[in-house]
Amino acid sequence: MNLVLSPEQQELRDTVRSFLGTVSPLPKVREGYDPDVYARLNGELGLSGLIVPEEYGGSGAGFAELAVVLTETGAALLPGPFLATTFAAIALTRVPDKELLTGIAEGRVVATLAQPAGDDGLVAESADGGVAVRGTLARVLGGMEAGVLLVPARTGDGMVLVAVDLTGEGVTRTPLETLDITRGQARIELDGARGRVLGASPQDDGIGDRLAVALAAEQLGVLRASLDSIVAYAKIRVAFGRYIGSYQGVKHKLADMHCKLEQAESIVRFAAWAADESPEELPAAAALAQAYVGRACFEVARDHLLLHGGIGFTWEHDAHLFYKRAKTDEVLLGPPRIHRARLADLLEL
Amino acid sequence: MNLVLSPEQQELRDTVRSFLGTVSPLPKVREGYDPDVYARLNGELGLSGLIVPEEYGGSGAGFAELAVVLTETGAALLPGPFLATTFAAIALTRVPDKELLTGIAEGRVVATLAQPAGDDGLVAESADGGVAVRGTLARVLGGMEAGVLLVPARTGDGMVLVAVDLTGEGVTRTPLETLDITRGQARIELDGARGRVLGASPQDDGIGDRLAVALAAEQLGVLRASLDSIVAYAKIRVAFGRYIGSYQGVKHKLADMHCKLEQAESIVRFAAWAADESPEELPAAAALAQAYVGRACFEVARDHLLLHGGIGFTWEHDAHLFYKRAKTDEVLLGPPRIHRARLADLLEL
Amino acid sequence: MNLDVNLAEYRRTARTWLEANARADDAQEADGIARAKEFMARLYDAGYSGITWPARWGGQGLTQAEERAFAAESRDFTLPTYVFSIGLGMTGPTLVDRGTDAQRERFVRPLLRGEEIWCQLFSEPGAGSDVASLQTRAVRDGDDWVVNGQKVWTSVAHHADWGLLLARTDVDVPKHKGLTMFVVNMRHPGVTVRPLKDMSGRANFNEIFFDDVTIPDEHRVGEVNDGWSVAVTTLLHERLSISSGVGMGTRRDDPTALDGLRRLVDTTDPLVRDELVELHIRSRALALFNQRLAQETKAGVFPGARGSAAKLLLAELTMYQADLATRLAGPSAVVGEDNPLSQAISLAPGMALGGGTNEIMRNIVGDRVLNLPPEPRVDKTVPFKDLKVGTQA
Amino acid sequence: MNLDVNLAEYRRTARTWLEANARADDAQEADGIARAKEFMARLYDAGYSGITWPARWGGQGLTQAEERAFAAESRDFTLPTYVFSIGLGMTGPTLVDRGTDAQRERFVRPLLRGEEIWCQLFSEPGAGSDVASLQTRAVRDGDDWVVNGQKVWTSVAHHADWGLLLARTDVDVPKHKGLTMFVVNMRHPGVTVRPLKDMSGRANFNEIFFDDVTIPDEHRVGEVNDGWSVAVTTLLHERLSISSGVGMGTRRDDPTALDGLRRLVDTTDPLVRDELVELHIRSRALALFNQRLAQETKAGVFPGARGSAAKLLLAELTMYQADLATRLAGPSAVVGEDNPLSQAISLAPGMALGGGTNEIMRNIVGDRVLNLPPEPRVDKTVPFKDLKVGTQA
Repeated sequence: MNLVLSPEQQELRDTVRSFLGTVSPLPKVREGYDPDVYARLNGELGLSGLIVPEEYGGSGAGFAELAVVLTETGAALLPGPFLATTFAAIALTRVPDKELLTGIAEGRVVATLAQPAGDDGLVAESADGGVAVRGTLARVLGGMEAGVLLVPARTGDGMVLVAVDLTGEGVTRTPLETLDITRGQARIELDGARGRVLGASPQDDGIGDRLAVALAAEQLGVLRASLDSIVAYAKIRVAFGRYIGSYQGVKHKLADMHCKLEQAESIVRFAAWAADESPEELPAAAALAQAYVGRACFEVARDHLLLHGGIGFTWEHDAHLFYKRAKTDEVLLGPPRIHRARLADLLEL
Repeated sequence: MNLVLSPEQQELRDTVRSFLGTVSPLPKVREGYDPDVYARLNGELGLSGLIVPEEYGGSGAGFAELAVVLTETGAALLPGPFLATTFAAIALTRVPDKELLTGIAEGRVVATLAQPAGDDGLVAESADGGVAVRGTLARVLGGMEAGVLLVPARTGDGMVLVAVDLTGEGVTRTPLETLDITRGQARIELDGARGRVLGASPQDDGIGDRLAVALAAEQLGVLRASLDSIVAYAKIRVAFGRYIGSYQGVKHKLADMHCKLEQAESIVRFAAWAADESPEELPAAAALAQAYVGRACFEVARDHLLLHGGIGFTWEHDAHLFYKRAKTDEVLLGPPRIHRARLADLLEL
Repeated sequence: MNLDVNLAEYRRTARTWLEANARADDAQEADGIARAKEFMARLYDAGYSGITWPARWGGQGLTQAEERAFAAESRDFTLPTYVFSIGLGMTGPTLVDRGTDAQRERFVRPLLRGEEIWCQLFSEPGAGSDVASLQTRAVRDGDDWVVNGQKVWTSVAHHADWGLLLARTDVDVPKHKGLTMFVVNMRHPGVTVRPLKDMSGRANFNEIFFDDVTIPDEHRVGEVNDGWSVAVTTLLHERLSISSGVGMGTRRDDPTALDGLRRLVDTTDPLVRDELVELHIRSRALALFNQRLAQETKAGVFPGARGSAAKLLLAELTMYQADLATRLAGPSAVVGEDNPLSQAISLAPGMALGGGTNEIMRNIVGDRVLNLPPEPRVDKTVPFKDLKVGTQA
Repeated sequence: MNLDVNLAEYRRTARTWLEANARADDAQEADGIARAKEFMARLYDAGYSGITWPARWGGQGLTQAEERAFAAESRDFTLPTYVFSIGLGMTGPTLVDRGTDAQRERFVRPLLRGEEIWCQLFSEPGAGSDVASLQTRAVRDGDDWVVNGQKVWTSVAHHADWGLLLARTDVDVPKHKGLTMFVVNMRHPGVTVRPLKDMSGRANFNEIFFDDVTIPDEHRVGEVNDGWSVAVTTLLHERLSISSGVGMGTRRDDPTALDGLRRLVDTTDPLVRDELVELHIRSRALALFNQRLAQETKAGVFPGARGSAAKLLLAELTMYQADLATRLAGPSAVVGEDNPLSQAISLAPGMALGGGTNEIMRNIVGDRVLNLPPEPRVDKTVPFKDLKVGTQA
């Protein structure tokens, strides 16, 4: 098991952090998705192709590297479809599709992945060389930005993963008002939208676990940046003639938050390592990552906001951006209890 | 609803507090049950007859008064069978029995109540004018001190409540090693022990709810005394040249503990009022009392011990007596989740 | 006995008046200023504004008993009195207690009759919990004072005619000793009111900028440099007026309270049920504590600093509820137009940040309820100009 | 490369020695002193005691690599070395770092060979977290010092031949500046060792009383009144020796850990299952953090004050586990002879109270990991005789 970053991974982290600090500082984050920033992220840093195998034009890196990058995009609250496209790439590496993977690696294709729950499933019927897809998706991450939607759909031959062209006919997209103003979701209605079958969509394909790990890496970044922000403020804000960080009421809370950071970081490293190296440990590691890091991230973001005092409650201050991203991420893959239930099953309790 | 003590109730509280402070201070508590103290409690203060109806020689007081008294015996960690006899009296007031109630009111009878769970039930067979009882009770509160055991038993005619003579033949009592060194439990084996049927033992007789309220009142006392003890210490103990109570790390924790005390006290008053005045509110109030006060009591006792620092870990210091009573009380009526499950049912969730 | 009969009669009359004058559609909204003023005038003329205030300055000169009776009857109605709440709850009582007769004569009756709206100007960006470290300056200029500085977190300022302003008049003495209280004309040139958006995107507060604003010395409240003692009076009234609202229970339509939430989530899941049980336990624990405080108050035992425990618990419960509701509801909690759960999680921190942070509340409970030793203070003896304040490295 | 081969060889040899010399029934118990001494002598003679200590004073003069290799192999064995742990982990390294050559010559080899047992005498009833406020006095008397006072929380003192004693030698200077370190003969008349029962009823510690105990000046360690800097050396070694044990995972037979607990409780109840999931989450979170610290240490990045975060979390986890286990098990948890759950709940607070309270750990993390501003200190400049210490009104 490897829980420590290699020198190369540290360099990757520093590069991404410094890049985002320059091209996507927080004042810019408030303006939302900037396709130029996204293009530079993929062009100059090649991030969209990070986990795409080399044979498809990517870097063929592992989850250890992906986690490093997502932690930085999380810390920067990067707007736009980077996480959505990463989710799609994760699904595509499980049902390798040259065209889309190459497009993602080259930064040409912005994609997203939806996992409809229960009866909200889609139906795909054969239609001139592909399929026509019908159904409604209530909430799709990056749904307005993506050109391609990956989604399971029912056919006569069972469940398949289809790639739907969101730019074509039969697609109605409605942007949703979201708690997180830095990253959008959309309602998508498909009424005979053009799609292409990528392969069968097995129940336990490891995609869900990998999404959980990727999201936890982003959450680790949100947690870390929240803590950094309030620690910095505690060193300059004065109350009753003393820096607030000198009061144990603040100091001890920050120490507890640091303990959460240390544990969250350890878990994300472990889960990323498991995704790369230890498939049998991955399911429990992924569920652990969401169960622990998702909660820790919101708690730290919440306390970082509260410890800012009144200014943290204002729209102008950035604290609420982290708080809202943390809450949105916590429920992104479903109510958090599903991860705990999964853990209970995996532990054979 | 009445949540405030009347002047008479305040006087009762002060009397019991001052009495126990004199006759049963903590150094004496370590020596365990003292029948003389128990006799004075019943003789001078008439506490054993407090809730016994006047027609049976008692004071005919309500749960509001009983809660006041039990809070004080809890705060004093009174050893011996006072709670056990109170439990028995609660059961007896539901199946009025002149002889035993009068005996308890007069302080002649020390009794206890057992509620065997699951298959551990007892069997009672007719035998010269009474019943012969067989079976084993793994843990009986005050089992060594009591002369009479009230317990449900199975007969040919269904479940009944029987009074077993613990001083007669066919009874084997073994004192148990208990976490709480201030109050004992015993294993009791009955092999044809003499008993008397008091009446049918209906499933929902309100006894369980009343036990829960009585225990919560004791827990409130343990909680309050724990908090008082650490607050007093925080005012005299110095570290790094300052009283430890001046550090926010301690002060804020004590403030949170005070919040628990305020809420616990409010709940106990409400539950005692419901036991006296509002039978339809009693079940939910009783479950709430155990669910909230039981937990709060242990948490406060735990933190009061920890905040004492190293000295709190020593046998000589009294902190562990409160901590162990709090833990023992928390599980006395079963694993605490049963109270939460009951609440869920009562709330029709 | 006779008193009780009179009180019952008072109560019946009040109810009749309320039924005749309150309107079902009276929302507590700011844009209904004309309606609010018109209602307030009738309320005053009927004798229900300033019930316990001295008759000499325009009040009714009655007792707490009548006030409580009217308040009890009012709970069944929604009265459009929100914009007057600062004046009635804080600045008015301060003027009655500490103003000059001329000030009382000039300001109290129009305030009670709703002819003039008031706001309170204490907090600053650099002085929140620690109000006494404020930096807005008032400099003497003949018979006037000239004010420069910035205030924040000011409710109803955009409607206000007058404000109660705490400003620094001496920087060479310790922070509490160089403050003076004034009544400032909010319509004066140089006063700029700017709405302040909170994290939910709504503007319930304002920032106020003072740029060479002149105040006549006759509008000074209390002695020069004795403003802190006046502010303590105001804050005492603020605490009373907030704590009287505590214990009224949760709003029936709160989507994060148990009754709302149980309709939103899957209660067949035992874990969800147990989370709702926990919510019930915490809500009931606080509600019963608030009811006990209310009963004690009625019996003449005043909560004092114990009210800060109730405020702390309410802040924590509000945050916990919103967090729990969004967790249980899952992805649907954070999208959708005017989603009540999104609004709840956006507004929840406000309860902890308004009226004193949780840390300040714990200090109050520790110092004034448990009588714990105070922290060493570094700010009580230093001249203000040498004191660290606000935000600095 | 060659180094690795040598290390592998070292490791194999060590294992062979351990297999030949460790006994399956070697418990870490105090009454096996004869066996412990006999084992330690063989361990030393085989070259496995003081592996990294300087050869000049009786150590092996090897590197951390050999020490880690031997430690790794030892984990599969139970070695009867408990009574030597204070000497090997704290007092010995202090003498090597700060003792005179005569002291090193006299004490180090017998310590490494297990011929003499050591204890450490810093804490006092009035000086726990704040060790530097201790009150035990050492007064100069010609070539000797005369010691009076009381120490507490002393492990293995009832077996100890020597103790490292921190005492006050000047009360007219601030508390850190009037302390001196000594080696005291625990067999000297006037030294009384009394077992100290902890809340579980067991006596794992002692109280030590000094009544006119004489120490020759040549047994002073470091300069007069420079004892605090020597103590800091000792405490650093203590921290290293504790943190090297952190991360070894929970004992396999711990009844409050998941594997033990799942056999005790009803896992068909979904609420119980979820509690066990929570236990798993917290245990794994800390275990992985400890493993990361260990991997970083191996890679040359030392944990420093971050180890205090691990200690804090371990204390909280220990308390949480024992509390959870007793709650889940219910009434049977708190009765019965040698009930492991009763023992667990009785011992759980010890983890938080030994080696620094949770509050002290949070201070260390806040001050030294997050570099937060320090609290104002009232105890650094006052002469000790004017300082509040211990317990007083």
